[in-house]
Amino acid sequence: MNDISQIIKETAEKIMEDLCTKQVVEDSELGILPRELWKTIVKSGMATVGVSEEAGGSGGSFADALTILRIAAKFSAPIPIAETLMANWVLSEAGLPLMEKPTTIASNNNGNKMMFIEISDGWTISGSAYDVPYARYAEAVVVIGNSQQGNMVAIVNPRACHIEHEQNLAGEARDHLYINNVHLQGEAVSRVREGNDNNLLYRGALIRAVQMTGALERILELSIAYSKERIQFGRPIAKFQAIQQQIAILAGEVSSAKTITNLAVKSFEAGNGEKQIMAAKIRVGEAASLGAPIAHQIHGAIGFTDEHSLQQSTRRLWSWRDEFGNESYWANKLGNEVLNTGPDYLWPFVTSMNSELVL
Amino acid sequence: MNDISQIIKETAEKIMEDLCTKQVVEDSELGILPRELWKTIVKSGMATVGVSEEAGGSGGSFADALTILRIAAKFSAPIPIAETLMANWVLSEAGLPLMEKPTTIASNNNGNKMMFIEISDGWTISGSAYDVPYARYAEAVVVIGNSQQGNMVAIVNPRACHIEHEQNLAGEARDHLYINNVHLQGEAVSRVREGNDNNLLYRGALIRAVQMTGALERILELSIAYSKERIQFGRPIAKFQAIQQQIAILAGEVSSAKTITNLAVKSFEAGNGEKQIMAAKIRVGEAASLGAPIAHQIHGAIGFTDEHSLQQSTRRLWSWRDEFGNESYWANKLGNEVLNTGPDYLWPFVTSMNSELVL
Amino acid sequence: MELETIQLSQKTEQVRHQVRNFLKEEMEAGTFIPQCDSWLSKWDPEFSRKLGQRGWLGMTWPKQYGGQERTALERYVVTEELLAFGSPVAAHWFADRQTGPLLLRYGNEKQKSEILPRIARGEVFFSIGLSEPNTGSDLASISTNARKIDGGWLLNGSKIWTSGAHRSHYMVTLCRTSTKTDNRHEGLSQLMVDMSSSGVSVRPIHLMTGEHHFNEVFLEDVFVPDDMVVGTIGDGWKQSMAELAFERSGPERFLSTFPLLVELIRVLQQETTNEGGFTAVGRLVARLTTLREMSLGVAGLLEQGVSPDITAALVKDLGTQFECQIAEVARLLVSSSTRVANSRFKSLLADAVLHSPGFTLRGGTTEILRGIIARGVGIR
Amino acid sequence: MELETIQLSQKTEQVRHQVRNFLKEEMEAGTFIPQCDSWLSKWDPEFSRKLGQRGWLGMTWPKQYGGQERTALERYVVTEELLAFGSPVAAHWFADRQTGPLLLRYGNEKQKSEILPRIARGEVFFSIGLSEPNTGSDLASISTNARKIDGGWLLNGSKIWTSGAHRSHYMVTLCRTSTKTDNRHEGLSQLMVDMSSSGVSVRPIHLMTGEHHFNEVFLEDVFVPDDMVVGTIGDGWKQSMAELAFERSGPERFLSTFPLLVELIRVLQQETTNEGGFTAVGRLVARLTTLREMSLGVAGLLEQGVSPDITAALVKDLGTQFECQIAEVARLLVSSSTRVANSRFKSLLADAVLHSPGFTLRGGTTEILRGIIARGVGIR
Repeated sequence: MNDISQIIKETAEKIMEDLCTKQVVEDSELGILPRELWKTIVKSGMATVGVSEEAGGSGGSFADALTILRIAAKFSAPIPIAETLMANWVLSEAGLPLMEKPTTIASNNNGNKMMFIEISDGWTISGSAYDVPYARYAEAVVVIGNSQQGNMVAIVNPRACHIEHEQNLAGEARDHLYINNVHLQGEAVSRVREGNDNNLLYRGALIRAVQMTGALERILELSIAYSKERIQFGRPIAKFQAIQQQIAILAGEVSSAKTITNLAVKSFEAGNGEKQIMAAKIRVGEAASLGAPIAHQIHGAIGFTDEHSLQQSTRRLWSWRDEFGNESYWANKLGNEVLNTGPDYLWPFVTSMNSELVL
Repeated sequence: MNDISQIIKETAEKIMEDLCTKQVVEDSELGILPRELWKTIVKSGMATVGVSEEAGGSGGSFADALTILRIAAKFSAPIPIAETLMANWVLSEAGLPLMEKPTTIASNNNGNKMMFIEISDGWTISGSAYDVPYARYAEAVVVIGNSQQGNMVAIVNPRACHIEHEQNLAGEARDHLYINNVHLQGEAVSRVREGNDNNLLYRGALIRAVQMTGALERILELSIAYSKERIQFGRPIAKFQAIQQQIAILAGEVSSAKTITNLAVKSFEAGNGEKQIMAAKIRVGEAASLGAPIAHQIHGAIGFTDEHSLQQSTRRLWSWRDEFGNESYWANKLGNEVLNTGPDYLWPFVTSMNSELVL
Repeated sequence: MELETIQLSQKTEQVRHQVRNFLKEEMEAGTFIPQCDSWLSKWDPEFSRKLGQRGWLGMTWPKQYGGQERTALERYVVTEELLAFGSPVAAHWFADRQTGPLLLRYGNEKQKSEILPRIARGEVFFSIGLSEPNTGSDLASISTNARKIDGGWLLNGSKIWTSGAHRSHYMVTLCRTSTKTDNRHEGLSQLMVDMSSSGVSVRPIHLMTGEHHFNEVFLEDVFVPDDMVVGTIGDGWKQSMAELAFERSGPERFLSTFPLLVELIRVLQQETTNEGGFTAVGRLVARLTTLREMSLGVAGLLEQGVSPDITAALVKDLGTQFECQIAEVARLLVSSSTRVANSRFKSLLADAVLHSPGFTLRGGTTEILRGIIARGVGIR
Repeated sequence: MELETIQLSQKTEQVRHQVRNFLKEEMEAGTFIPQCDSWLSKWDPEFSRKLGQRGWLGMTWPKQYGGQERTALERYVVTEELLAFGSPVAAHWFADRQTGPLLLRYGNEKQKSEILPRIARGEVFFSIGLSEPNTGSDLASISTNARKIDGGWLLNGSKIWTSGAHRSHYMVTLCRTSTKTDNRHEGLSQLMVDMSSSGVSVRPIHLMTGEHHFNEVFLEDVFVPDDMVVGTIGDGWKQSMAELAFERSGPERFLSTFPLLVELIRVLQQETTNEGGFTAVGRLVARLTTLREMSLGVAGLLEQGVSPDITAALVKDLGTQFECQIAEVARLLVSSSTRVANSRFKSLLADAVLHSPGFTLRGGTTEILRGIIARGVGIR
């Protein structure tokens, strides 16, 4: 990890520790977006990491941006930092201005339909998108959709959209967004550079894998701490072999998640991460599905009440594992690829997983 | 359990304890069929339980016959008692003479092909059958196959067949049997009464579920005993919580196997057991797949050597779970039936499982 | 640990039919929508009273105390129908399942004649005051205590995880009535606290779903008259343990997420062929059938007066895992990338997932249950 | 517990290519057929010598001792290729993996200069004498002992589960060289026993498959000269533990059943669409990729001189379960009712199933490993 990366990491940790308390996360479920946390994040330049300074960003690598997301997720940060970062990558690739306001993305993934139609004095956009993260709080929506000229991207004002409030299991806003003939000037619309729907799906999957890894780190820390504090039958429950064995299993899952996510991040950075992202979303999803129940079992009843922060992390894990494709979805895709590759090339397929990296 | 059932059970246990030692099972893998065990079983009438005395059998119910099989399986008895019993049920239903010699069955299940052709002075039979239990030791083969007149059954002399030796993971003979134009008199061939290929598949599945239940009882007993004897770190391993938790899981699997098998037996006896047999083969197969590794983990290395009898039971579990349809095969069938029944009839489907029984 | 296969009598199946028809009618009338975990979550006094009117509460109790003198298996069938339909049974749940049998066995005549009929009519609801903030699985470590005074007891302390305490009329409270000795199970007693007594206050504990079912109950100098002592002073541990064994093997230990399974099948039916789906559903149904048979077997033994602790623990251990498994299978079968038209499925799945951590904790954690099983097979 | 992602150098990938080509040629020439668990089961001195000739044994050792001074990652790559192809590597396995590094670290000059080059040529094979009939996981309880006599030690006792003892030349033997004290880890030493010495006898232990790999070795007044003591008298425990940590995280902890996975894919390819099969295979490959990354990460740390005990234990715990999982997935995907034309699949599956109980026992049981992990995260 180079110096800049180290600074970004430490800064993010400091900001989250200071400003992303249990209370802040709780309040977010009541509809309060933590403006101070957002402002601090933006002021530190973190909303545009991964976009070069020449392009108006803060510099740093995609990996640095993902480190920020992992840390934010570890603290269950209830802000659209992932969406804003992703939006800025798309915008910078399309040559559009970057965003520092809370931003979200609506694309053609996941059965959505977004249509751009060129008219005499610009474009109109129409369509609907489901489960759009933080749409109700966003001050800009980056819309990606089809047109006769190929995939297009534009920034749309959310006030021009109809938004229905929905949420995931963690109470994070996942709104339905409807756009009806929004008119934009020609220069506000740009062609999506090489990127396509699929690309966004992979990026989304990678981001959720990274976030889950952060949340998994958190539940392991909480479980270890709780097992040392909680006294039962006259001693800390950490002294019971059954608890030790469970925590060991949890540690294995967390370690697995970290490892495969790191591989996917490095591969993505090298422009080559499709199969690694599939593997990461599958394996991290499995870690979430196996790990969250263990953490709850260790914590007892307190863990699933609003009095303990464990549930802020586990509910995110349960939500994120299903967003941008669950384990089955990606396993089916990866399995298909493996079967097409064939038995005699299975091993080369596996060893190729870490053969093109940026380190 | 009535008096006769109780006597049959106790007799079977006594015979197995006396004559079915670890050595006898070991020797069977070297090609030695325990003749004395067989003779004693026959002399006690156990080869024809489930066939009425009027029809030349020993009386007793199908359930009694299955009790014998469960006990025999608990002792890993290396004799074709299951096959002979099943053969006798088929023969008695077809009005053919019963067998007291070691007998096996070759039918059209499992991709086999058996064909009966009527000729002027009787019938000719041709075909092949794979994985025929104990074929090399059998003194009679009950062959069931198609003809233009429907499904037919006949007793064929194994010396008229070509037999290739094969075996399952437990070293039990599962031979390939080829019949080439064997000629039989008209009266030696009979129509299969109501019974059909499917019926045999269900019977076979039930028998294997019953046998697995016996083997599961055995591995639980062995594991409990071993955990109390084996000293590690100065105390019996049964005192370690990790071992206790594992044995509790094993006990749960064994108890589940017993319960669902009992249901299937009772339902079968009532002439109504198809879905119960499906459930039993699935659930007992799961118990075998989960239970056998636990028993081995508790026993340590000694358990998978020929010096300990554990492996005689676990290898049978691993074999039997795959014979007459593994968990996937039956789960697919049962799931199909459930989906055809539809969501609103799922609960009635479940409660109907024990609604027609003979107790 | 071998259970007899239970055959339900014609009469019992008739009861099932009546309940099933009643539930279908209520559902069609919009009285309730099937819910996961309804025995914890869906509190509907009106519904409980309807059940009482039909004689489906306190079914096995003597008629003189408002019961119907039906068999334990008849009660079993009523219970499983109510749960399979995900009906709102939380209000009367603990009173019918636990407190009634407790009072029948240990209660004094006044308690039996005054309270049991009201439970059976679905008018009086109970909470169970066992856990305390520092006890967890180590129940014998409780410190809530009662001091003898003239005409009764003065109760101080607090209870936690008391389901429905904010809406129930009484709480059976385990407390210490003499100072701790080396034998921690001695000196405990059960007192029945009228929740309207002065000195009782209830603090809500919100679940991560935002729901309010659990509470912390504070007891400050609460007066409990002598005739509200349950059973014998000093026998509280024994009495409570008997009560707990009763609650381990019922159908609520494997049916909490059954309504989701029903909806899963509805969704799968609409999909094109899904071989993986068939197999997964087949496995679940095989498992469910097995659990139900085990649970029925235990009910049969209870009917004969046998208390099969180990098998009951097995049912709960396997059953609560099964409840979680339904949720996991459901979410993996219904691809997250396909829009699920069925919003009932989505909401049942959410409930199942968010309630699942409770399944393997309430009524004895997995670890504790496995310890009981290990002791039962002679290795502990 | 965060591992760096390892990027293998071009040079390392070249080594992989050489090994892969060699293995393909050998396979085509019929030298071997891929086998599950070949590092325990397939003993082929001729094959080991071929590897030695190509410089693929003792790769990381100094040239003066017959090594190639290659990196740990280069050795890693060779090892994983050998295992992925299921090649017959049992003969040299323990000598190359364990004994060599042990001697390099603790051996005297004579041992290093005489024995290491012969290991590297694939000429000398070793067994490991650790377990005894009554030790199991409790290694420190061993009772094999050596008494000091003129010019050496007189060894008495027995060792069990010694793989290949009937065919190997030496056995590194952990024994007690002074009487037991309260600290059971004191007074242990490692002696190198020439298997042709008088007083050494070997009793075969047959596996349930009928195979003979394991043995019990009896030692009756076996003379071991002073110069065959490994390291320091009394340091045997420390030396052995270092050796064990080395063996936990290699690719042999997750590739033992890889040849079955290859064959499973061949079978599935021939079937009509099998959605369940795709998903199951995808999951296995994701898991395999993760395990390999973890294992590589540990290898990277070892290269830097760090000994990551916890992560190594994690790799072995997860890896050996994965080896079992391949077998379970394979048998469930390939329906038992359809005749499998592919007899290779059948035989690989049989091997995988019957060898699987050993995977989670050898080199530290699951329970022991999880204890190590728990200690590593600070709760034990």
